Amino acid sequence: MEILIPLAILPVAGFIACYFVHNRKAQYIISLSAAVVHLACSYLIFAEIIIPAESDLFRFDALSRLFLLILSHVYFWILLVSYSYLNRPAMVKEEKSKKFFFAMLNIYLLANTLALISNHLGIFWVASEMTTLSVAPLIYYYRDKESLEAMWKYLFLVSVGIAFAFIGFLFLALSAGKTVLEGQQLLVSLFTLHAKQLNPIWLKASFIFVFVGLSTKIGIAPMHTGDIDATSNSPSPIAALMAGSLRGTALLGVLRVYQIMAPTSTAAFARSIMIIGGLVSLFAAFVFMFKVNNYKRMIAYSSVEHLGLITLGIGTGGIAFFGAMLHTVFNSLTKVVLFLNAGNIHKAYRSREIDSVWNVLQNMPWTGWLFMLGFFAVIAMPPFGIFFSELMILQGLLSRPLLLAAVLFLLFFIFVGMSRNVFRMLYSNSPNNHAAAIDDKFEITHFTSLVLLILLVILGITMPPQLHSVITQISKDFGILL
Amino acid sequence: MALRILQGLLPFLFILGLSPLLVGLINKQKALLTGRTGAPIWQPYYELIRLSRKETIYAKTASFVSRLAPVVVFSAVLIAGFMLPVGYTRPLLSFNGDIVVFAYLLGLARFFQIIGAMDIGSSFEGMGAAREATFAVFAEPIYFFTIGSLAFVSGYTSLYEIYLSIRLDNPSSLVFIIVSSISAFFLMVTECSRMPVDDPNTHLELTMIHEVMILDNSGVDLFLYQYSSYIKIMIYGIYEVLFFNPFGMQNQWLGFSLFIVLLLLLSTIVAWVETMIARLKMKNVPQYLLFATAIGILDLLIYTFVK
Amino acid sequence: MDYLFLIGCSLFIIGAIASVLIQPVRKALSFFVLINTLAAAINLIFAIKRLIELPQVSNLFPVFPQYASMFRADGLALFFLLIITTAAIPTVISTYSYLKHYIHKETSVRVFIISFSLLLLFTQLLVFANHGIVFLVFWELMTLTAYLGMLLEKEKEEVQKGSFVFFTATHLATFFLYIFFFLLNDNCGSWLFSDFHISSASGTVFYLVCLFGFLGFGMKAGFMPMHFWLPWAHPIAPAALSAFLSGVIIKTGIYGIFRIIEFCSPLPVWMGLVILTVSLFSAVFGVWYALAQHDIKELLAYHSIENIGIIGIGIGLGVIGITNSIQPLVWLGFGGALFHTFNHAIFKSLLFLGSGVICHNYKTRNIEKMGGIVHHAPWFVGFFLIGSIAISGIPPLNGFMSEFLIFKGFFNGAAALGEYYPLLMLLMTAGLAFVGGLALMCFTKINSIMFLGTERSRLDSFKVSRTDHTAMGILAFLCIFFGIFPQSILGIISSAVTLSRNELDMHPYAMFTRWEFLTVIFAGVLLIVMVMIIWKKFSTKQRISDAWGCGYTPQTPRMQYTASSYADEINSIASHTLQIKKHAILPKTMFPKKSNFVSHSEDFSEKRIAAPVYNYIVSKINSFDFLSKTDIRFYISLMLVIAVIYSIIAIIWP
Amino acid sequence: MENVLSILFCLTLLYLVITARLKTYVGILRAQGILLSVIIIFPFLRHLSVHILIIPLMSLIVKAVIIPRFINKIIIDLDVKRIIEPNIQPFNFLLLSVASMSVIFIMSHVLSGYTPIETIPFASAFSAIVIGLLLIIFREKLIVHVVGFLILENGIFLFGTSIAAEMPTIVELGALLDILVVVFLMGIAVNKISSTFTEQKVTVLGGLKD
Repeated sequence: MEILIPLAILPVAGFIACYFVHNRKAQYIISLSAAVVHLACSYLIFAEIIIPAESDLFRFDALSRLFLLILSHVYFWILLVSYSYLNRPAMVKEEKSKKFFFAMLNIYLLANTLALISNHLGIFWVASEMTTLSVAPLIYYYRDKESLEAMWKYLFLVSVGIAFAFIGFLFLALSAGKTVLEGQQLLVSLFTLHAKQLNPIWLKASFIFVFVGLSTKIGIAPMHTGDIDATSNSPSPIAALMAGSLRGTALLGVLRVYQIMAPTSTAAFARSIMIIGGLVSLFAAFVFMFKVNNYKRMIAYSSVEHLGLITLGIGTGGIAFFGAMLHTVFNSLTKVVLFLNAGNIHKAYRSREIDSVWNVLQNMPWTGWLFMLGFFAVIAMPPFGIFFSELMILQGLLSRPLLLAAVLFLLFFIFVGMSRNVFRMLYSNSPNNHAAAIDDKFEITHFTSLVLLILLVILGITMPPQLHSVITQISKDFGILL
Repeated sequence: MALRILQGLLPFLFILGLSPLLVGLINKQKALLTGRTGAPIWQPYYELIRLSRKETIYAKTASFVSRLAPVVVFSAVLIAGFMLPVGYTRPLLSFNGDIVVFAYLLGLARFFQIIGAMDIGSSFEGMGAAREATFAVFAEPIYFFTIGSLAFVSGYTSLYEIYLSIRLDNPSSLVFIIVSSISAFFLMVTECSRMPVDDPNTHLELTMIHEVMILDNSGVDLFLYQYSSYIKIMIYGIYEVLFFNPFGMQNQWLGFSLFIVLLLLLSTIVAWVETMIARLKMKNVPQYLLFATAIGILDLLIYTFVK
Repeated sequence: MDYLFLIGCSLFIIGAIASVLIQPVRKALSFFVLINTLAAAINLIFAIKRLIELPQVSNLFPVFPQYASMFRADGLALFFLLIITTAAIPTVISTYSYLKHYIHKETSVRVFIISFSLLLLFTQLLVFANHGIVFLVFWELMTLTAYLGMLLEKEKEEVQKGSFVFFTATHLATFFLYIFFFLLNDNCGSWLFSDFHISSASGTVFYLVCLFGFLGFGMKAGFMPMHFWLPWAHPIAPAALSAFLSGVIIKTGIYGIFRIIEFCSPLPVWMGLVILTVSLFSAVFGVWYALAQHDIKELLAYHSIENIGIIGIGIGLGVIGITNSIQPLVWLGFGGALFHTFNHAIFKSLLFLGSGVICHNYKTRNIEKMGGIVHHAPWFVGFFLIGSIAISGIPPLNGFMSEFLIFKGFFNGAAALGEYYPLLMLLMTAGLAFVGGLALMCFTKINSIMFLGTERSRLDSFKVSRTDHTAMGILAFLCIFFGIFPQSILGIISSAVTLSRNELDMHPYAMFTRWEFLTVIFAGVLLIVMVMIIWKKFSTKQRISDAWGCGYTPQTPRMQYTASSYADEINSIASHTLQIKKHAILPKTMFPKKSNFVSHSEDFSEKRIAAPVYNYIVSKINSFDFLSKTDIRFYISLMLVIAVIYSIIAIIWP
Repeated sequence: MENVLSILFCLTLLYLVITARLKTYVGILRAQGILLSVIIIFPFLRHLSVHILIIPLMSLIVKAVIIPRFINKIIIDLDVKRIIEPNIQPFNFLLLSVASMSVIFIMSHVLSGYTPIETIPFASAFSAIVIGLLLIIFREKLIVHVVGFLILENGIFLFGTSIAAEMPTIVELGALLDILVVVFLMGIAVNKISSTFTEQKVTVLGGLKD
């Protein structure tokens, strides 16, 4: 339990401190230190240097460890850049929301951590509801019409979704009727142990509800809309945070239930549902890539695409599952790069419309090139990691030729649509031929993106043994032998 | 070996020496057929000598290309002449696949003649060059349909051996030979720019092909051009004639004399055709050539299925 | 000595890094040129050395034994390394003067330098890849770096569009290759090329593998009708890049096709016939389209399609040879194809570099506006002329030699196979001759219109830098050299074919004809030319005067024959199939007014296949507008609906 | 006894469907809160202890006191029109809800054959969920959406008790807290919206689209 001190108690302390301290720099330092400690711990746990004691409320199996690392990693980088982000000249309205920025981030960290390490689905539920609550005010950062609408939609939709998920969990409890688990707590470890005895009907029902409910948070079409609005209207660090870690947290919930179902006869059903979900989200991304005229929304759709691929991979199983796990890692890192640079572009051009952004490559070289590289990374160009993970997923799909064909078709046209938009931003000539006077110094966001891109390359080319072993462990937990 | 080389050189000398005579013959016979006395058969020699003496005039717009072109044309045609077996003496240059080299050497000549013509930038010569190039596109396949088809059925790829392989005992091959010689005749007419494709002695620029291309050449250049055109006629004449000479391989001398006779006969035919047939419209020439090609294909079909 | 290649590769990387660090950019440029030339030279030596001493496949990077299995240096790879490096050296040299024009755009130049040196590196590593994933990685990296290189003039609309088309088309090709490699891996249970073997015994999979392989690589190589991206990509790329693009990169497609033949052996005969047909189709229509172009680079791009077609014909012959196990035919086919690949790399780079120089002096690519360059830069024109002769397959230059091999292949195949093959082969021969004729016409056209005659549009000075002369000179020399001494490379080609087919030594087949005769002939031609030139110089007196105007006052530039009118003679024959559009204002009245004639062609596979499909899909997308509702109640009801649907699935689930 | 309460619960739902006044909504919320907290006391009646009473008390306070008051406050502050104009015929809405309720009852009866569930609480919980959603789908006022969401939550709460899924106290409290905060946030949002936009209807929230 003492492991919770750095992971959970520290953020709480951070929250309280940030709540009372009003100096922004102090807030920043406090939260940053919390984040650093958190990162360190989660890495130590990940590398199994610390092996925390399992309790029945919290567990640190491979899955949690992986997602925990992703979370604290993304969180750390976001926190790093957010100070300079807050110091940017802004409207008066924003100043109000800046007060609670770091406090809310601390809550966010706490909530996500709890959700990730929870072994009790009830706790998971409470925590993930908490993540929504913590992120909602941050979405409302700009305090304008759009962000208000986005916040409302996100809050409402996700709350309803999470309520659905809760119904799903209750069904899970229901499925334990007439078995040794009768009247037991909703402990994942326990349920996985006796999964064979669970009642298949309720299992299916619970999976449906959990999947549909959490889809609002993961961004699986057609429940992706609230997510899109939120990510596209929140400030870019928050958007990056959501795309990078929040979606992962929600995905974990689905994975937990799937983990319980994996050994049972209903696994096939769950898998096909996930494949359908993934395909639908790919399709949605494909459709909207051509409609979208707002680059932040475009990036959001690209993460809909990638989460779709991930669920598809999980559903397919085999090597694809492995690929999907890898994909979650790479995708979250890439999204951070993209959103941060998109934020810079937004700052410079004061618009989110693709048409009103032009010749970024010329006007702001650093941001432009980093954005371009991030884009290459996200469309699975080597040597960036996503290429390899996507290759694995596609390879796994080989057993379902038609599905593979469909996926490749969608992927190709998503690629076309996205690259068309991105290139138009990057080097279309200015509508009214005057060069923009934009200063684009090398700042911390660029540093972050650079580091993350290098990290992506390194992870992609030299698969670190810890990562490999952890993912293999996960696949073993899900009964997939590679 | 020395004898071999000597033997190889003879036909070369034959081509070099007698090609103007062949042209002279043709013109003479043409004149007779049209009821004129006509120039003496040695006329081409006189003209060549005259040209070689004259001074060479270059246009202001001419570049090194038009200085280079006639030379290249001449030498290419000359070397091509090395490969033909004149009356079944083994040519000096005879090896596997020389039929391709033969065709492409003439291609080299054509290339330089065209750019030489375009060098001046005169619209007339452009006209001629365009036509030359266009017709060449259709002429090339004909070559492969005639001699090439022989090569395919005989399995040899050297002109000498191909001609040696001709037997007239088999009736189907007789048909084969005759038909392909017809399209070969078309080819000759085109390549040497005679009637009905081109009129060697018209003097309206708009209607000429070969003559208009050398409009701006004079003196030595013109000499080279004329000479190489004579050689070309000779070459194609031989190329045509050798189809009908079964006796070559039995008896050297009989073969040779028959070869001469056939050559004379060919000159008569050319003359006769030129008097009888009017020039084609320029835009009909491709059809005419395609017709020749079609004959070639038909011919090969016949042979393949009769065999 | 085995470290040679490693050194070369590391030099490329050093060049890339240094070009970022070195200030000012001008220095960086010179450094880049030097070091990359050096590196390419080293790798060239490596390739030749390996090819001559017929190595067994051995470790390429002695320092990293763990990657030993990832790379493989077999004959084919080595030969392609030879091609790449041969083309690389002059192109790199020429970039020096080319980039001088852009030196004010520092970032763009640096980016170009980096991406170009990386492109060189990745292309070389690609051909050595022995592992499916590694191959794909380098394949994509090659595309990526080439794409980045194209962005040198990214402010131009056409560059943006063209590079985009290139990017997407190659990505599509890559998707086909994904499936290709997945299937192979699935079947052979390994990613290593050396383990890839699949025979028609394994049924449908075999044909699928072939299909996707040919789709992927064929698209890269630019076989018709998958060529539509080529005329987009080549014109807009910087000269050096488009030289490399069309000289080498599309050849990686050919490399891939050789690999397919290696993996899927034996290919059925009909496949060989299909390859032959498609290739002939590409050759004929490629050159015919080229004839209709007036944009010099686009024209050259279409010529690449033609030459790819010729190479394909060779490959087809080889395949037929394999299936009927006729070694001479295999040798002639593959040897011819490889030789032509090599030659094309040489003369196409030469021509593209030349076009680059021209485009810089005239600020246009439209040949109708040029003319009379020969009076400014005779040497330059001479080099370009040599390239043109070579590409038209006319002796005594290398282009003819490779076509000669293929011709021999026809005759040989016909003789060896009998039955109806003579007929087929004859048709092929005639077709190839036809292509030759068209090529001749096309290149006489561009040479005459661009260089000869008088200037159509005013041109004060035509600057050709020393480096350009060097680069083009090297290439021109190679054209002549391999034309007159083909023996010098035939041995290497034999060993390439041998190594790649792991069969007995094929040297004897190199001797199927007396090459010395060819040498004699061409030497003879040159000799006579020399002699006569000298004779002309000294014997006769010369005079300069006006051109023969036949009745009217001397020439004006506008009187000259234009490219459109030159090509019209033949294009009018095929104007329907090629979609050639003519716009003519012809003089009608007795006193003619302003009259002109222009013609241009539309590419069928772009206008009839690619664009319609794309537009159809994009238009279909608009029928999903109902998805983009904004009302939250719609979302929630959607959620309910989805839940219900899933439950229904659950209920009917077996 | 539980069944009786559950039936009462269903009646509140039906009343919810037919009514058209916001005040009534708040009243119904309060009533449901009381009902639920009574329901969850029942299992504990046998062995009563302070420790066990925490949850029912908390839920009573939250569901029956704080939340209704809060919503009332919002309604008064923003003086929302008291009458809600439905965009579906009240009769059809009633029909729809009754139909879905009956379907749910039948379904749960069928299901109870396989698995140990008390039909009536189960069914009524589910109909609460469904009617909550229907309320959200067929009403325009945002405040009504909030109410609908609360009804949904109540349904889940009842559901949880009906299948006797024990949650640790901490989780239960957490859940209550979450709901409270959600409603709080939603209230603030509605406030903001009414100050930013012309009226508090979902129809005004149409700014974000592609």
